Amino acid sequence: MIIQVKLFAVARDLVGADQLQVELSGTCTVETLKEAMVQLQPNLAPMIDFMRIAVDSQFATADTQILADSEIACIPPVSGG
Amino acid sequence: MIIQVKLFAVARDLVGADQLQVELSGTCTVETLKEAMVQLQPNLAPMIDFMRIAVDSQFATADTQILADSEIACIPPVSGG
Amino acid sequence: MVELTELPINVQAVSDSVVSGDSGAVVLFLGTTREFTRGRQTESLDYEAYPEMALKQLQQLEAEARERWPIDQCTIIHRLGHLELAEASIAVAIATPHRVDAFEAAQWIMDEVKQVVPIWKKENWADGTTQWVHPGMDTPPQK
Amino acid sequence: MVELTELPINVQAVSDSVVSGDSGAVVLFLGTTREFTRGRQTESLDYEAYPEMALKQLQQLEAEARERWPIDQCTIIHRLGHLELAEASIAVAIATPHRVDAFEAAQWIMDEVKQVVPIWKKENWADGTTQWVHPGMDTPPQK
Repeated sequence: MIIQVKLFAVARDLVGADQLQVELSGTCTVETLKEAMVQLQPNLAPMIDFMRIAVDSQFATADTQILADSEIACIPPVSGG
Repeated sequence: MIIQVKLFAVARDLVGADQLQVELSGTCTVETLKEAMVQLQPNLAPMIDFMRIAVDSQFATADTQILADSEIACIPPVSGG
Repeated sequence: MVELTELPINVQAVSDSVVSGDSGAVVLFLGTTREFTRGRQTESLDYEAYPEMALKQLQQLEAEARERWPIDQCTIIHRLGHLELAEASIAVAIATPHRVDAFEAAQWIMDEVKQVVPIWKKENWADGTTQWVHPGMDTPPQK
Repeated sequence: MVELTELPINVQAVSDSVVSGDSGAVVLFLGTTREFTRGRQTESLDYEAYPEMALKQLQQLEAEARERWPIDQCTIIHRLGHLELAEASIAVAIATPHRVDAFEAAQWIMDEVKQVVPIWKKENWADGTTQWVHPGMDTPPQK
């Protein structure tokens, strides 16, 4: 399946786009998604451990499953307020 | 000496005036002032222990001396804010 | 800055008086007139002060708060006279570089105001009686 | 009530949105743009959000705060886009019957906002560089 990962702030600047298209096969979790993102965009590597993944506007855990119609976003440490 | 004691809130209502004139002789403290006030106005008796006395706009203690030119006020429990 | 006023408290003006590029946080507290107190209905309030002393006490509170916390700006305004429901009796605004200090200082000032500032509230109850509020002391309602 | 806005935050309107005769206390917090952060000078800020999720997270925070404290009214507004010095990036206003609850709830909401709401700040430093702020993570300044 093909997933569009929304990118924000430093992640968007590093990738140079506000989405990253990732192709995944088989059962996919947040962990395998992060690995695929780093393979596509190696400059995300030093930061990927700090990024949280949101699935359908909720923070996901490492083993949250990602489905084809999930809305996925990469959330770097937040600094609002 | 003659002292004008400023009265506020329930104390003013009880006395029916915004000042109470008290005549004191000899060395006078907050404690002797309170006794003299109750003698003049017995209806202050049940409340006098709750009243603080301010001397020149500062809360006084029981043994604070009162001088002829001190500004004296009777301060019932406050409820501003 | 401390002030006693008979006029309604202007929240925007209070906020403007403390906001600047020096601070990162502003805490603004408003004490407002509540309609129900333990089931009794208030129609309005009257506040009275011993003004000279109240101003001195408020100035001392501001000075002590500035010693305890790194305060950029501090405004304390107490309203006097007749207040309708929902009107503010007090505004305390504190600007600090970091928010925890602004919250602590504003709470401390409010706690102190309720102990040491000679200002009194009279409840005008909906049943037509009035009553001075003197915490810890019994004051029967008056006609 | 929660809101994201590109417009300046109107403090009077925020206050009006929570004040009523039901409450006795209002705490209003403003996060404002500070000129100096550890000696470095800020010229302006830009805030960006993942808006759908940010609104959901803010709504969840309001709901959880209402479970924890007896809140009459709650308004949380976060500004997005370009902010000059001294402008407010966030306003949190809480009205409760008693002040301790309003202070606690406002502080808790601010602590949570800084952890779980997907909004990001970019510093536009006075030296011409810009830098996304990602607490705990190194992000070098960019030209």
